[in-house]
Amino acid sequence: MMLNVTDLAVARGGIPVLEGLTFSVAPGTALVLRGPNGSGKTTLLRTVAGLQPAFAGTVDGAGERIAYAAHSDGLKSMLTVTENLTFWAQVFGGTDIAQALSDFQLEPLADRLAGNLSAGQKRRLGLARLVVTGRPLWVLDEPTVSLDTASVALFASVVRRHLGAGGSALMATHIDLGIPEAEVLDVAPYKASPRASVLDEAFL
Amino acid sequence: MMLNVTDLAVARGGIPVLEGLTFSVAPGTALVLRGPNGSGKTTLLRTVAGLQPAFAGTVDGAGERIAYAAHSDGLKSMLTVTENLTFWAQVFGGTDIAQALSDFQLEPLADRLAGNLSAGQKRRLGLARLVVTGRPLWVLDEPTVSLDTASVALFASVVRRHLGAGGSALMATHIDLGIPEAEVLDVAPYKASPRASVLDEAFL
Amino acid sequence: MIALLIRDLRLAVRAGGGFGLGLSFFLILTLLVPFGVGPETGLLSRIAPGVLWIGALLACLLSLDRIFALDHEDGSLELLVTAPLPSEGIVTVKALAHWLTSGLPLVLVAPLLGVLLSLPAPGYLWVTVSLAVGTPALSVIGTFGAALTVGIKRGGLLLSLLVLPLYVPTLIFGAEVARRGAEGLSVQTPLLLLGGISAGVIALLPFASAAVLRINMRQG
Amino acid sequence: MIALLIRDLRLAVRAGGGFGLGLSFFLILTLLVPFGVGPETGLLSRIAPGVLWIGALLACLLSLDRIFALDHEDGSLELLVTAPLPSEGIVTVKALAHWLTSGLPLVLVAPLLGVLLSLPAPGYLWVTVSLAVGTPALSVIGTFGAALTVGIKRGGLLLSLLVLPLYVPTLIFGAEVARRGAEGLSVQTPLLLLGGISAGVIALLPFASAAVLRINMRQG
Amino acid sequence: MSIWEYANPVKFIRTTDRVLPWISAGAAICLVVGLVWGFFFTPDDYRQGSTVKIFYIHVPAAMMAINAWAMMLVASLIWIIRRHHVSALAARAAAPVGATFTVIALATGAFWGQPMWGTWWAWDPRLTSFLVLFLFYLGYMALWSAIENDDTAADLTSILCLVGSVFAILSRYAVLFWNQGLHQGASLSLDKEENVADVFWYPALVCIAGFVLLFIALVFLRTQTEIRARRMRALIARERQA
Amino acid sequence: MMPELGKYAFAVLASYGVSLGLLAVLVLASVARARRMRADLERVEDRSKRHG
Ligand code: HEM
Ligand SMILES: Nc1ncnc2c1ncn2[C@@H]1O[C@H](COP(=O)(O)OP(=O)(O)OP(=O)(O)O)[C@@H](O)[C@H]1O
Ligand SMILES: Nc1ncnc2c1ncn2[C@@H]1O[C@H](COP(=O)(O)OP(=O)(O)OP(=O)(O)O)[C@@H](O)[C@H]1O
Ligand SMILES: [Mg+2]
Ligand SMILES: [Mg+2]
Repeated sequence: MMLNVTDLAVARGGIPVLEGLTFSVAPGTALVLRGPNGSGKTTLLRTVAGLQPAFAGTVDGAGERIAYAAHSDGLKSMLTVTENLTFWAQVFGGTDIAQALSDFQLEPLADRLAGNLSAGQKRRLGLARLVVTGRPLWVLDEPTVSLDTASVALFASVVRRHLGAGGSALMATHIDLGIPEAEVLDVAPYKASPRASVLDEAFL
Repeated sequence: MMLNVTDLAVARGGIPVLEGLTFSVAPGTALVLRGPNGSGKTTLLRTVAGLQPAFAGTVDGAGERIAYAAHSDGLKSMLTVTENLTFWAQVFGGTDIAQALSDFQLEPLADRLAGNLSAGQKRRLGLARLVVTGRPLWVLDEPTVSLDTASVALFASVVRRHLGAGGSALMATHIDLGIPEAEVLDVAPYKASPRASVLDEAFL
Repeated sequence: MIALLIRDLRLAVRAGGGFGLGLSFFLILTLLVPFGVGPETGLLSRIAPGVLWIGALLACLLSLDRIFALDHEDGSLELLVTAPLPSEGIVTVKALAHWLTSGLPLVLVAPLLGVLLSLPAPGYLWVTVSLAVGTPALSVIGTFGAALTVGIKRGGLLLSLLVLPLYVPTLIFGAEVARRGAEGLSVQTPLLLLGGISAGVIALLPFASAAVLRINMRQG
Repeated sequence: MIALLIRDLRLAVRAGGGFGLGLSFFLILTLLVPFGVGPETGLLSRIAPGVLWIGALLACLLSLDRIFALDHEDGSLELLVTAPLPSEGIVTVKALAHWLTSGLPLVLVAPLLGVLLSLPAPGYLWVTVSLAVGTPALSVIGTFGAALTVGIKRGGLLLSLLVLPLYVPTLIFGAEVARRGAEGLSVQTPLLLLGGISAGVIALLPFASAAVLRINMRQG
Repeated sequence: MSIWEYANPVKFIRTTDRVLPWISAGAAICLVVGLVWGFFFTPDDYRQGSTVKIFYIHVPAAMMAINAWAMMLVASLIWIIRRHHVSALAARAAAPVGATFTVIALATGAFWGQPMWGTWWAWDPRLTSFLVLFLFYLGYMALWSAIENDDTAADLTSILCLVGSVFAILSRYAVLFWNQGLHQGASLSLDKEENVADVFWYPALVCIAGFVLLFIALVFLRTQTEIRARRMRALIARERQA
Repeated sequence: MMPELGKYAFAVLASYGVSLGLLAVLVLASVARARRMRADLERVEDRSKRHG
């Protein structure tokens, strides 16, 4: 199943930031969003993930198929690495966290409290969560922040395997993810022209 | 005045992570720290900034000369960009925030609440704080996280100007900062061998 | 769902998780009352049922902001609502976890604190019964309030303000049961009303809480 | 230093900053008391001074966790302690800001709430005076507690547990002044003692708070 | 040979291991002898009847509850001034013991008050300050367990203990003031001259000795445990690092 | 054997019962934790010796 985004406009605080976006992500492919700071990548990803309503246009094939990873990792600092992952595995109906642990080389840290990890180690744990969700469409906001080169490569290989297994990914980033086969979409040209929202029109 | 670090060992949670570090940063120069995730860069920078005690060894020429920027930006989301900067300017005895605003192209955002900025815009504001402190030694932890290429260049030019004016900088990063003249120090070889602290020795 | 309950209980009993603190707060509040109003036993025993109820209510209230705020701050709430759990389930589990860690201990310890306030003998039973029937309602209503204020940083006090008026009926009937019980009068009517409130609230409010939570999560 | 005070006051009055919430909490608590203990005027007027003091104390208490926690969460506390401000100055300004935003409004509004509880006429003056003298001590002691728990996530309840025993002397003397005042007795001795506690606490405790803050900031 | 040598954990464990059996045995003997003597072989008081037997638990427990806090204060001061780890850990180890003694004093007092004063609890100054002491214990223990870093926890709890002691004394006087002239009558205490005759006093002394020894034994044992726990954390951390 | 406690039997027995109970809990908990810690530590020490 494809992710189809049609003529989408997304808004932040009631003001549209991007509009006229049309793209699709087929199974087995990845799309990388690029664009300067404040151009609206986070807003777009949140809309696709269903965390905020679309300002206009439609998003198809998302919903229950999505695993979303935001700027923050969603870790419980008082739970260990294993406990954090196991929890998400149970919530998503999976159970096997061994794969996720080994994918991101977290085994040596398995019994460590998440709060005692370094910035990059926390990020690896946040990404490992994607693996245990078992969801086909990954929506990732700057996934490699704080990661060193080795970890970026690790991440790239996990994404490749995910794509190879028929999954797909939509990612926003400023730096090179090491996945050259991914298509790139620059969102800058879709900057919304200043205009009122349908709702606000009455007030203008 | 130089920053002189002599035979420094730094610890996290009582356990040394780096040891035997000796380096110095002269006025007008910058030193970039590199090393894989979890190698102890953040710990080292916090020690140099005086936020945690050195495990062994000495740090000279730091103290009141330092402006520190951590993983988090220290912004008040309920204050505007101007108010945030003005506050720090007053705390550090300076007053002029115009320079800092223009350095990071924050003028268009000057009256925006800091909470309503995108990740990269927040980071720019966090970096602008360095300029208003007027302190000569900048200690920066992954300063360019979430920044786009244009902003990274902006940052590099501000650092260059700072160095040109006799300032110095110590920065940890995983990505290229665009400051080729900076020296690079890889911390990986200084990984501490497992050993007890003087304090813990009695317990081991 | 069970996983969520277990995680929440585990987090509550971990160091710093806040379990037992509501209890201590209850104890302290009870201790403060005589300091404030003076040590006469007669006076204290007259206000004892009311003080115990208000104390339990406040102890409950103070732990409300942990229900969602911690999950919101570290980003896991966003991930939870995109997970395959119905939001009604999330809020119900959250309310249940809150009651188990905050309400239930209060019910158990209230009779002991009654001693400190010279609660009349028949009061022990009815204070306990009224709290046992009433505190689930407090947790469920509180979860609604917590869902309302979830996006607000340190919204603890705002939360208290929103929730307190909603607590009034429960407090009135609960304290009435306890007071009548302590004075040896019949408690049937207020007890029935209290039970009715609890049942109604538990059956219906989670839908409102879930709706509110979804709305709060939807905004940028 | 002034800059910090101004920033804190400004943050407090911004939307969501929590100004007025302590006040509302105070109001609501006072309203709940008649629901809890029953509406007899005689009873209420006897417990009124005590209830007002306990209410003020709790309202103060609930806003304590904002003193440092917000700054800690967004990382600005770390930056503050590396700034050229002595930690004693930081904790003093923080306590002052807390008093201005939480304590002072309570002092001003307490007589109004006295009406709701049928406070006897001479009580108005003495409730106000005792609160005016006592609430600064509450803020300073509270700042100490807040500095102790600054690294602990949502340490609000722990904070209450630590701070409340420290509040005991202030509460006893303060409520005693208010109660005696309301009954028309002499208030000189407790008022002097209350003043003594306030003065001593304001003069000495900031050093302990500063030490504790530095220790908390030092850890990795 | 200075006393500070015992600040070395290894030395502390070795020494306490040697003396612990003796102290424990002493505590057990004193407690059994004192309590059996007091319970079975003392006459009833003419005014208080058999309730006087509560005396043998109540008074030692109350005394040790206060003394335990005093010991924690001294240990905290030693930590602040000389930074001996064992001292901080001993303070930590003593807190639950002191708290339990406080609960015992409160409980026995309540059971005693029921027949004597006709109420389980009265806001008598002495009882009230004990309740406040209990709160201090609770807060102290809660703070210890809420902080992960051992040294930070030791620093913070020591300062809390210091500040808390000052406020505990203040509270004591505040409570005395507060309940003066408001609430007479109900209070009753054994007048030493008259009632604590030797028949009651000797077994009580044995019991007091028992409680003191028990306290020492428990603090030694628990301090050892804390030292081992600390050592284990250090070892595990080192392993992880390797 | 049992002394005549009269009308105060409950107070006296409850005091002794509760106090001895609390003391027993305290002692047993302390001893149990000491044992456990001793064993745990030995295990960890063995392990760390073998590895390092
Ligand atoms: C919960 C209630 C009570 C508490 C917290 C309490 C606490 C104390 C304390 C702190 C002491 C001082 C121990 C010392 O330092 O020597 C003490 C001693 C004593 N208490 Fe209590 N008490 C309570 C109830 C009672 C009651 C109801 C009675 C008897 C009617 C009683 C009789 C005594 C006696 C006879 C002493 C020894 C006095 C002396 O040696 O001078 N206590 N209690
Ligand atoms: N609450 C808000 N109200 C108004 N505008 C907002 C709000 N939040 C964000 N914005 C603005 O919306 C725009 C889009 O923000 P968004 O976070 O989507 O950008 P982004 O592309 O993710 O940027 P970055 O690369 O810096 O993360 C930005 O210009 C930002 O300033
Ligand atoms: N509280 C703690 N207790 C024990 N170990 C810790 C604690 N905090 C961090 N560590 C460990 O200390 C090491 C150093 O962490 P630090 O944050 O300095 O690394 P870093 O080089 O900044 O890494 P990154 O590039 O990921 O930010 C890491 O291995 C981390 O797991
Ligand atoms: Mg973004
Ligand atoms: Mg780092």
